[in-house]
Amino acid sequence: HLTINAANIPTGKSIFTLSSWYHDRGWAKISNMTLSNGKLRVNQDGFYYLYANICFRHHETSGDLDSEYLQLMVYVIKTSIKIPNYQNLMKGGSTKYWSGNSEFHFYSINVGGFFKLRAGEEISVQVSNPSLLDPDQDATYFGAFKVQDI
Amino acid sequence: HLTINAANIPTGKSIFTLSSWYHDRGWAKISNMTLSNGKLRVNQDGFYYLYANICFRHHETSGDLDSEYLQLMVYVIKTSIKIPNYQNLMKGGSTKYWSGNSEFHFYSINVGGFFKLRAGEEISVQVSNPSLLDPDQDATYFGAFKVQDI
Amino acid sequence: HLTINAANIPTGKSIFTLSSWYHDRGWAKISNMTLSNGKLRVNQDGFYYLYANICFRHHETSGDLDSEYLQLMVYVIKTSIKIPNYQNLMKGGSTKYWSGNSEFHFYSINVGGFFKLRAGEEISVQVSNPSLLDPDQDATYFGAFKVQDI
Amino acid sequence: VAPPCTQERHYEHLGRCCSKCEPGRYLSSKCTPTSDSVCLPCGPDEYLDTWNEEDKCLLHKVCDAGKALVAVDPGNHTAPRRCACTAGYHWNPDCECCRRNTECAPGFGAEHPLRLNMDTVCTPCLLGFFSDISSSTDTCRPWTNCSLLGRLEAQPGTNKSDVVCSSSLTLRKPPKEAQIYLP
Amino acid sequence: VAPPCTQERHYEHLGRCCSKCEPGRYLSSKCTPTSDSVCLPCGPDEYLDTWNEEDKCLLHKVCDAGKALVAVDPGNHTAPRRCACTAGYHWNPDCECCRRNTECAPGFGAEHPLRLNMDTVCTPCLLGFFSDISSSTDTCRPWTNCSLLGRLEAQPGTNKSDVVCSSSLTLRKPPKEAQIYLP
Repeated sequence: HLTINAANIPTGKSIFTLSSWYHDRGWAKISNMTLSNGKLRVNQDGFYYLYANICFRHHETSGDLDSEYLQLMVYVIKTSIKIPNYQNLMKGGSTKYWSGNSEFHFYSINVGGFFKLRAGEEISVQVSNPSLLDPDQDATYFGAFKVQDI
Repeated sequence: HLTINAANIPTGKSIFTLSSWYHDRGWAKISNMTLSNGKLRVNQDGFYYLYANICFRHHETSGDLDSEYLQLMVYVIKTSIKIPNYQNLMKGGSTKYWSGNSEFHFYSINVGGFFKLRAGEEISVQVSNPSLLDPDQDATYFGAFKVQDI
Repeated sequence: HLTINAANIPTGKSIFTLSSWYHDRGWAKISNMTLSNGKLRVNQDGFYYLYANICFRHHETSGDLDSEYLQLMVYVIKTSIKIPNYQNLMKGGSTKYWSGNSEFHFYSINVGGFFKLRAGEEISVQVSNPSLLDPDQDATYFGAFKVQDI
Repeated sequence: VAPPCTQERHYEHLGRCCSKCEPGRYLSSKCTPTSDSVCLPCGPDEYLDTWNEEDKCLLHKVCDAGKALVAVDPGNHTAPRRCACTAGYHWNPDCECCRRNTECAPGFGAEHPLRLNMDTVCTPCLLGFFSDISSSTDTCRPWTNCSLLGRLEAQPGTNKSDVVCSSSLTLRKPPKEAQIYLP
Repeated sequence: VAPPCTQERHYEHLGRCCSKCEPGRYLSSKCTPTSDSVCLPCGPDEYLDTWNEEDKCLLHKVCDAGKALVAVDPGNHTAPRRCACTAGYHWNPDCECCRRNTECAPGFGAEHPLRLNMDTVCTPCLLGFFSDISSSTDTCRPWTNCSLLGRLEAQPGTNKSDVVCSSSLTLRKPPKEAQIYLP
């Protein structure tokens, strides 16, 4: 269970692979897997349950949004040294209309699924609109736990 | 973990029990359970974690929606030969306003829960507005894994 | 797996810690954990997967909402006798605009995560706008299952 | 003669033919070589409507007023509860929610008897009847009979409007038997 | 001499140097002390585009018409399928969706050739050219050449409007070589 590194939230609105997670403070913890530059690496082959919870928020004090029409998305992806490009495992999100006259907007996405993973494969999380990410540890996190051996 | 059969997405907007899932390609896989006409049958009594992720999308190139007011829902249901009608285990979704002047709309639902299941019982997924289903394997899927024996 | 006690849904719209859950009827069940005034107490140290699904709904026959702008939220929190105040484990939800001219509105939230819990710690669920809670057992529920020992 | 192991009321277990539990009761423990099934009654708000070997009863659904539902049959231990939409609404299976009943436009009337939980059926007003409003409950109304009021018809009725009787009274007394209104 | 255990086409297993599977095939079972890897072909709608030791092929993505996508390369067992947005739309990586192409305002024209799946590139109309519409496809058009029509210029062109030729015919015959239009 890895929680977003609040001190290192990327800016901008284009899709971004989050690379800065806590693994050792608050609810964050890691065992039998390794975290290297934002990627959760599998050490043991097995069937894992993967999950991610992403919260987006905007307060009017942060100024106007570029556009009131947003698409807030999360993509959980798998990369492995053996296969060049990444593969989408899970996606979730919503198009949103965050009108200027409301002072605060909030939206959370949750995805989860059961996947066969091999040692050496890595899981990472891409989001749209990274600057809107809620930095709380109970808001933006992802994780995995092994359920069965292969 | 079963992923939607992209070649066989039903049309129409009334509630539909999805019957066409991949079980053997991409992320889809099945073991110790059987898939028969879209129903995931339990072979061993046990406590299972069930989950479903459903994505709906509409692009203006597909023409106008019948109504801009939608209710996008998923129902995970249980049927068994011994009890005639089905039972709702989990539901999720949202009423939505998808206005004509946006070119693209997207919305995803995720549900999950821990249930006691008996051999012979079957899990299936109903959705509203099936023609709006996103056919990607990372978008629309459902699955189960056994956590404990009874 | 605990489902909302339909006969005891609180009124009002301020954040409320739900205290009335079924643990023994329909899909609700409990083992190796205890339920006391709405709190799910951990009896054995371990790594648990926690999840919650909350549905909100409003029908025009219930009269107008105080405001059409809502923030529908769920907070899964941990309390323990050793630490006075509670800790937020997971949160989810969305700001919503539920316009008066639609007869029915619906929205569901799902959160889930893997947490290390100690005997004596208690999990409970807070929601905003409790009077809008959907009382069906497939709509509003939360639960936990142990995955590994510590 | 061994009791017939009819599937509807019996199940096979350990090579024996044991009795299922009757509606309203669940199978607390299966039969053993020496004893038959143990059945216990369903708890509050639960039911089982068939002979069964279920280890738990089913939970009655909630007729949620917050979704404009009312219980039309509260159900009991052996029969499921049935809900319907409150007056003026009908169950729409697409959204699994209660939708406002359709309003019949002017020139149409709601077919009676109005059926609970079903949408309005609008039928065009027949000759001699009219409806000048949009309503999900009102039927077509007969035209006013001017002669009964001892008046002349100043304007003919349509399916959307009543006849208009002349304001002046005719001197002739209206005939007795014409008192009964058209159906 | 033992074949070189090049990483690209081999892998090490049980201290042996075994051959990976060629593109289009997956590793059904690893090599053993006595036999090399067993490779099997990818199934329908699957591919592997590298020498690999994968136990499953990758699934081709769906060029989902419901997201305005069309397949520009169907792909095969050894090459991934490639999709692009249908005409008039371009792939926007922010939303991973097809966005309407930008329309060039009056005074600007769409640069040709229009590139599939890419947004319009609008360039200002050069002197002698104009565009009086918003369009994601039209280029700037040259001003009408009044003298060619044997007319006089009543109003000069701008980048947003054509020249306006006088209605009356001039008596002089237009010079021959002026026939060719400006580029």
